[in-house]
Amino acid sequence: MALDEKAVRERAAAFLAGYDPAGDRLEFLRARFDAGLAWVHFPEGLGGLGAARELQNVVERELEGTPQLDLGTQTIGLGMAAPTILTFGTDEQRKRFLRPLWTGEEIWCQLFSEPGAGSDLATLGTRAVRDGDEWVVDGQKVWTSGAHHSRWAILVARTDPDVPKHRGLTYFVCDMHAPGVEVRPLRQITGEAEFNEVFLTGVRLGDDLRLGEVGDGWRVAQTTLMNERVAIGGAPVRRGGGVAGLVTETWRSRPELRTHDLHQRLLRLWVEAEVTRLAGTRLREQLSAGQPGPEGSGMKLAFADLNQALSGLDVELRGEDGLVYDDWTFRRSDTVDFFGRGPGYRYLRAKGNSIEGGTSEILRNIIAERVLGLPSEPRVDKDVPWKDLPR
Amino acid sequence: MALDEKAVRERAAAFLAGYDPAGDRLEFLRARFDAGLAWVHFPEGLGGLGAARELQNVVERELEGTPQLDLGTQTIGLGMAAPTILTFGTDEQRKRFLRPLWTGEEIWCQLFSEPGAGSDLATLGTRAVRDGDEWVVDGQKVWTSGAHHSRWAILVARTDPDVPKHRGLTYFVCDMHAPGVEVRPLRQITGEAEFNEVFLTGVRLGDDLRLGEVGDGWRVAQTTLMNERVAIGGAPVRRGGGVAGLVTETWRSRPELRTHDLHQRLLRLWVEAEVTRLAGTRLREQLSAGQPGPEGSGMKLAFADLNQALSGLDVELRGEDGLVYDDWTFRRSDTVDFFGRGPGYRYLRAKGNSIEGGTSEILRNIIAERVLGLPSEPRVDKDVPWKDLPR
Amino acid sequence: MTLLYTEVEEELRASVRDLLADRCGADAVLGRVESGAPYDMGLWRTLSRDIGVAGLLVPEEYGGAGASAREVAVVLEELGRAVAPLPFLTSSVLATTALLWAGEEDLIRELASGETTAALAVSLAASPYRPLPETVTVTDGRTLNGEVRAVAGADVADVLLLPVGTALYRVAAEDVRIDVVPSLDLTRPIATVTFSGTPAGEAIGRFDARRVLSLGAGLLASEQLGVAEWCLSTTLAYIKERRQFARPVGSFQAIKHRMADLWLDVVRARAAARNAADLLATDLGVSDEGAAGDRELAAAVAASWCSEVAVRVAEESVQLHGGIGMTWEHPLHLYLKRAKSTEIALGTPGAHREALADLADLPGPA
Amino acid sequence: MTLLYTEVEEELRASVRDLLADRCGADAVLGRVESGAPYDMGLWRTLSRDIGVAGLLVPEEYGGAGASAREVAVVLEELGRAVAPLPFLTSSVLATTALLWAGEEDLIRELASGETTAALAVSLAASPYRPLPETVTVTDGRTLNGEVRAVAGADVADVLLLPVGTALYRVAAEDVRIDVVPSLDLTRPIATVTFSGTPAGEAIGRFDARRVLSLGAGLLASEQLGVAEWCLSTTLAYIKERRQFARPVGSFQAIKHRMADLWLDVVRARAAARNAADLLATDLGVSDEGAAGDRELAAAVAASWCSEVAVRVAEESVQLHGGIGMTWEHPLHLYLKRAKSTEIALGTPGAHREALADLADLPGPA
Repeated sequence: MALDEKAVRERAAAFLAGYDPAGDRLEFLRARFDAGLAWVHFPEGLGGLGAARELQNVVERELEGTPQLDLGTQTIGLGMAAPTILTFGTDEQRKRFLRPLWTGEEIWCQLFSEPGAGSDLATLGTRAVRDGDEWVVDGQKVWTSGAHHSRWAILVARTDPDVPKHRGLTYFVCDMHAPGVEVRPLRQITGEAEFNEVFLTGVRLGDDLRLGEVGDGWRVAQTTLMNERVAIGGAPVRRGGGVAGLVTETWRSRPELRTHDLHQRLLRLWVEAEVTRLAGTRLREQLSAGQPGPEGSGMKLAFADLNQALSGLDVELRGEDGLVYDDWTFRRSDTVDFFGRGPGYRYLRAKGNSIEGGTSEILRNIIAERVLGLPSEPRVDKDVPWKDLPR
Repeated sequence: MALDEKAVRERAAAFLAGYDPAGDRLEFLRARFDAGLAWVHFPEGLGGLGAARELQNVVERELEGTPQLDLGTQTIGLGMAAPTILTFGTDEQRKRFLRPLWTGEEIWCQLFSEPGAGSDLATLGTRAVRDGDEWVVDGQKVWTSGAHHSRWAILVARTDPDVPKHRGLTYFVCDMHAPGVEVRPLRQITGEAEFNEVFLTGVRLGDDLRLGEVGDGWRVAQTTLMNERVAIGGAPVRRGGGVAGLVTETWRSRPELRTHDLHQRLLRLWVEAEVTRLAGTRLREQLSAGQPGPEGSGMKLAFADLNQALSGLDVELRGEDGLVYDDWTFRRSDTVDFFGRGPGYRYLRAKGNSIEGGTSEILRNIIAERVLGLPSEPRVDKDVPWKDLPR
Repeated sequence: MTLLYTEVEEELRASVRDLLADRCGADAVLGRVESGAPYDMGLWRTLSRDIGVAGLLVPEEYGGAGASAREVAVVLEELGRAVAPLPFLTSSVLATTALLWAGEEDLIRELASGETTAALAVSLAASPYRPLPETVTVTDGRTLNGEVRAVAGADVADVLLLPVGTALYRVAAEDVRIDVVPSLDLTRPIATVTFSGTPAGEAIGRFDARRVLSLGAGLLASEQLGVAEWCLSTTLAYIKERRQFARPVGSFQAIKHRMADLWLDVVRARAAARNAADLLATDLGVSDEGAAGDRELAAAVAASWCSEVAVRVAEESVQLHGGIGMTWEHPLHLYLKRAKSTEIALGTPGAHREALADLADLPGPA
Repeated sequence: MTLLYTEVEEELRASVRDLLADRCGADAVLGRVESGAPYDMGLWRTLSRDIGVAGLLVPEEYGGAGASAREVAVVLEELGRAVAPLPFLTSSVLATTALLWAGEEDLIRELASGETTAALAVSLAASPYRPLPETVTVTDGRTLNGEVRAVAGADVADVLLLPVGTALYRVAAEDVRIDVVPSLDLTRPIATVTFSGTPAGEAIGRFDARRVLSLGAGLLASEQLGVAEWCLSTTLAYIKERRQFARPVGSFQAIKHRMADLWLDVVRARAAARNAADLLATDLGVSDEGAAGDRELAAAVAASWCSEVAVRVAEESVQLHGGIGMTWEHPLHLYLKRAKSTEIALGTPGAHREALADLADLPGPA
C-alpha cells in the first residue's frame, strides 16, 4: 500500500532529524535522495517512495529552508531526462544517472533540434551507426542550452534511414566529454548566447548508453517532450503578476506616460492576463483532481501571445526610454531570466516564447487535432523512407 | 483604327441629337445600344464601337441625364453574363442575348453555387445529360439573386462525371421559363429573402443554349467569376464615406454615447477605412495606367473585414438603441442595400460580405498562391474522376 | 473555492440540459420567435416545478433552494447553450436579488415557485458603473409617470420592480403599458414600459443599482459562455462533416488554427465565468466593502471577456458555416443575435474594462 | 496628384537600391553596428555626391535638387529596406526642412552637398502633438545649458540645430557633449546631447515643431514601408524554400493566410505612405491653413498605419523564420529593432490616431 500524507510527512521529519541541513550541501542532497525524498512518486531506491505525486508538496513544505536544487541549470535534467530515464532506462542506467542528476552533480542538456529539423523533429538527420558494442554519431544539433557545462545529454539520432522518418530513430544518453563533441555558443537577437550549437563528429557511445529499443527513439522522445510542455507555462502566477505586473508597475509609477490609447490597450491586456491566469489555476485544479484535461496545451500558447503583446506595449509606452537597450555585450548566459533585465530585452526575448518548446503553430495543430478532434491534413511524409524525403 | 476620345464624343453627341431622351425609355435604350454606345469596347453591332474600354466614361458623361439602366436588377446580366457571352458565345447567341440584356428587357441570374459546392464550385453535381439536340438538366442551385424575375440564367452543369471535376463541366444559358424550373425564396438571417434556391427537374435546354465547348465549362466560368470579383469592392469611396461614414455620423451627432473605449476603436477603424480607401484609389490608378496589379484580390477581403468590424461597432456604440431591430418581416428584396436600413440589419448583412462572391478564405488562398507565389497545398481531388471523389 | 464544477452542479446541469433538449430544441425556438409568444412559459413552469430553478437563489426559509450564484451560473450556461426564451435572468436573478437585498419576503416566495414572474424595470443596456437614467418620476400622490425603454422580460412579468433613485417600487403589470419592440435578440425581446399615473404604493425597500447590475453582469458571463460553447461545438461538428475540395473543411490548417484560438478563448471564458460565479456566491448575505471590490473585479473581468468571446465565436461560426450560416433556417443566427445583444446588456465589454481603472488600480490619463 | 510612382521616382529608387546593394548589404550592416562607427559616412558621401540625396529637398538655387517629399519618400523606402545606417532622415529631412522654414541659406547649401551633416537636437520620441519639453535654457549672456536625450544622428553631425521655444539655434558639434547610449535600434543609435555654457549666438530663425515633426512622421512612414517590404519578401523567399514535414513551410494554409493578411496590410501601407508623401510635397513653400490640415491628416494616417504594419510584419517574420530568426547572425533582428524603435519615433501610432480626433472631426468623450 502506498504511503499516505501522514506517512510521508513523518519520513521527511525523520530525515530532517537525522541530517543537519546546515552541513555540507551536497551531502545533504545525496542523503535526501537516498531517503526517497527527491521525487516521492519515483520508486524506492531511485530517489522516491512510490507515493502519489502530489505528496511531493508535503515534502517540500517540511524541508523548507534546507539546501535546494539549482533549478536554473537542472531544468533539462529534472524535467526531461529524469522521467525518460525512469520510464525507458535499464536498472543500471537508472542507478547510474538519477542520483547525480537530481543532486546537480551532473548537469544535463538536450540534443534534439537540428538546423533542418525544428517543428518537424522526426526528420532529423544526425546519424548513429552501430560499430560492435558502440555507436558512432555524426551530425549537428542546435538550441542546446547549458551544453558547455553539461556532463550528459539526451540525444535522438537516426539509426535507420531506409524506413519512414518516425521509425528509424534511436534515443541515447550522450557523453558530453567524449571526443568529437564540440560546443559553440549561439548568439541571439538579445545579444547574449543562451543556447549552443553542438557538433558531433565521430562521437563513440557505448550501447549501454542507449535508452529504449533501437528504432524506438520517437516514442521515447514523446515522453521527454510531453514532460517539457507540462513544465512550460505551468507555474502559478498571482493576480497582476508576471509580465503584466511589470507593465502595470511602470504604469502606476509614471502617470506622465499615460494616454487613452495606451490605457485601453493596457486594460485589454490586463483582462487577458487575468483570464489566462484563472485558466491556469483551473487547469492545476483539474490536474490535482485527477482530470488531466486538454487545457494544458493551450496555456503555453496563451502565455507566449500575452508576453509578446505585453512586452511590446511596455517598450512603446515608455517612449524615449523605450529607445534604449540595457546592454548588447555578447556573453553566455547560464539561465534565462524573463523578468530581470530591461524592457527591450524582455521584448526581444519574448519572441522566443512562441518558438522554443514547440512553436505556436505546432501547438495549434496539436489543439486542433488532439483536443478538438479535427482531421489531420493530407500527409506526404508518412510512408516514405526518410532517405527519399524531398529536402 | 480604333476610335479616339473625340470620335466617341462625337458619336454620342450625334446620337443624342437624333433621339429624344424624354421619349420612351426602352426605345431610347435600344437605340443607344444600336448606336454602339452601350459598351464602347464591345464590337460594332453588339452594342459597341470596338473602342478602348475607358472611353465608356466619355459616353456616360455625354449621356448624363438620359434614361439609365436599372443597375440593381441588371447586375448579373451586365457584370457577368455579358462578358461571358461576348467571349464564348456564337454569333447567334450574341445577337440574341446582348441587346435585351443591356436594355433590361431580359433580366439574368446566375446558377452556379450548390448546397454541396460553395467554395469548391468545381465539385458541383447538377447533371446535364445529352438527349439528341437537347440537354436534360437535373439538380439544385442556391444563392441565386433575382431568380424569380429572371428570363435567363447562366448555368454550369456536369456533363461528364467520369473525368476529374474541373474537366467534366459545361456552361449553358438556362431558360428560366422552361418547365421544371422552380424558384423558392431563401430567407436570410436579416429576415428577408434576397436570394433563392432554384430546383431544376428535367429541364430541357436546346444545344444552342450551350456557351463554349462541352467539357469547357470551368474555363468559361472563370471568365464570369473574374468579372464578378472586379465588380465587388471596386467602386470609389470618398474619405469618411461608406460604412465608416454612417458610424462617424452617429458618433458626431450623439456625444452622450462616447466613451474612451469606443473612441479608440473608432479611430483605429477610421484609419483602416482610410488606408483601404487609398489602396482602392491607387488600384484604380494602376488599372487606368495599364498596370493591372494584383491588389484587386485584396480589396474585397479588406472591405468585408472592415464592414463587419464597423457595423459591429455601430450596434455596440448605440447601446440601448443597438438592442432594437427595424423589421423582421419576411419579404423578398429585389436588390441589396448595404446602407439603407438600421444598424442591426447592416451588422447582419455584412456577415455575408466575406462569403458571397468568394469567401475570404478562398481570397486568401488566391492572394497567397497567385500574388505571393506560395506553393499550393497537397491536392487530393485533382486527378480523381468526379464520381469517385469522397463526399 | 474552486473553479471546477461540483458534482451537485453537474447534476443540476444534466437535469436542465435534458429538459431543454426535450422541450427547447432549435426548431422549437425558431418557431416561437415569430409567434406572438416568444417566451415559453409552459417550459418555464416545468423547469421551476421539477428542477426548482426559479427559486435557486431564494433561501429555503422562503421556499427556495438556498443555492448560490454558482448554481445560477450553471443554469445560465445551459440556457445560453439553448438560447432558451425563458425569464430566468430577468425574474430569478435580477428581480430576485433586488428583492432579497431590499428585504422583501412575500413576493420572493411567489417568485421562488415560478408561479409569479417579475422583471426589473431597468433598461437591459444599463451599466453598473453609471447612474440609472431617471425617466420615471414619483409624484407626491404616489403615482408613477414616465417610461423605461429596453426592458427584458417585461412582457411575461406579472410584477414590475421599478427603481426610482435608491427606492424600489412594486407595480402590477396590468397597471402599466408594455410595448414589445422588434429586438435584435429574437430570444430575449425587449419592451418599453410606460407608467402614466400608475399607483406606486410604499417603496418596498432600498435598491443598490451598482450591486444588482454588477452581479447580473458577472452571471450573464456564464450565459455568454454557454452561447460560445454551443457555437464552438456546433461549428466543430459541421466542419468535420462538410467537405470541400474532397477534404473535410476542418482539415484545412487555416481553419484548424482559428478553431484552436477560439477554443483557447472559450477555455479562458470558462475560468473567468467560474471565478465570477464563485466570488458572487458569497454575496447573498450582507455585503462587506473589501470583498465587494473583489466581486466587482471578477464580474467585470468575466463580463468583458465572455461577451467578446461569445460574439467572436458566433461570428466565426457564421463564417465557417459558409452560406448555410447565413440562412434563417439554421439556428446559428439566434446565437449570433443573442451574443451581440448581450454584449450591450448590463455594461458593454468596454464599460467593464474601464471600470478596472479603479477596481484593479490601473488609472487612466489625468 | 498620383499614388503611383513616377518614372523619375523609379529611376531614383533604382540608383539608390543599386548602390545600397553594393555597399550596404546585411553583413556589412551587421558588422558595423557593434563597431565604434555604426554610421557609414563613406557611403553617405557617395550617395550625396553621386545621387544627390542629401540635397533632394533643397531648392536648386541653393545647390540642391529641388525635388519634393515624394522623392524623399522613395529614398526612405530604400533606406528602410536596407536598414541603412545613414543620416538621411536626421540631416536631409528633419534638419533641412527646419532650416528651409527658418529661412536659413548658408548651412542649407552645405547640407545639400552632403559635406556637412546636421541634426535637430530634439528627442526622436518627440510627438508633433505635444509641446517639446524645455530641457535646455538660454541665459541672457547667450549661452545654452541643459541636455536633450534620445537625439538621433547627433554622433555624426557637424552641426546641431536646437529649438528653444519657437527659436532655432545653431551649435557646432564640438561645443557640446554627445554621449551615445546603447540603443534598441542598432542601425539608428541615439545619443544624449549636453549643453553646458555652450555659446548660442543669435537664433537663426523660427521653428514650428508641429510642422517639422508632422512632416517627419509622414515621411518616416515610407521608411517603415521599406522595412515591412523587406521583411515580407525575405520571409516569402524563406518559406518557399524551407521544408518541414516534407513540404515547403509556405504551403501550409495557416501560414499562407497570415502572409495574405500581411500583404494586404503592406498594400495599404504603400497607399497611405504615397498619399502622405504626395500631400507633403506641396508643403515646401508657404504653409496655408486649410491644406495644412489635410497634410497633417495624411501624415497621421500614414504614420500610425505604417508603423504598426512594420512592427507586425517584422514580428511575424521572426516567428515564421523559426529559430533562425532568433539568431544574431540573421539580419532580421535589425529590422525588428528598427521597426519597433521607429514606432516610438515622432509620435507613436496611438498619438497619431488620437490627433485624428481633431484632424478628422472624431471628437472623444467630454
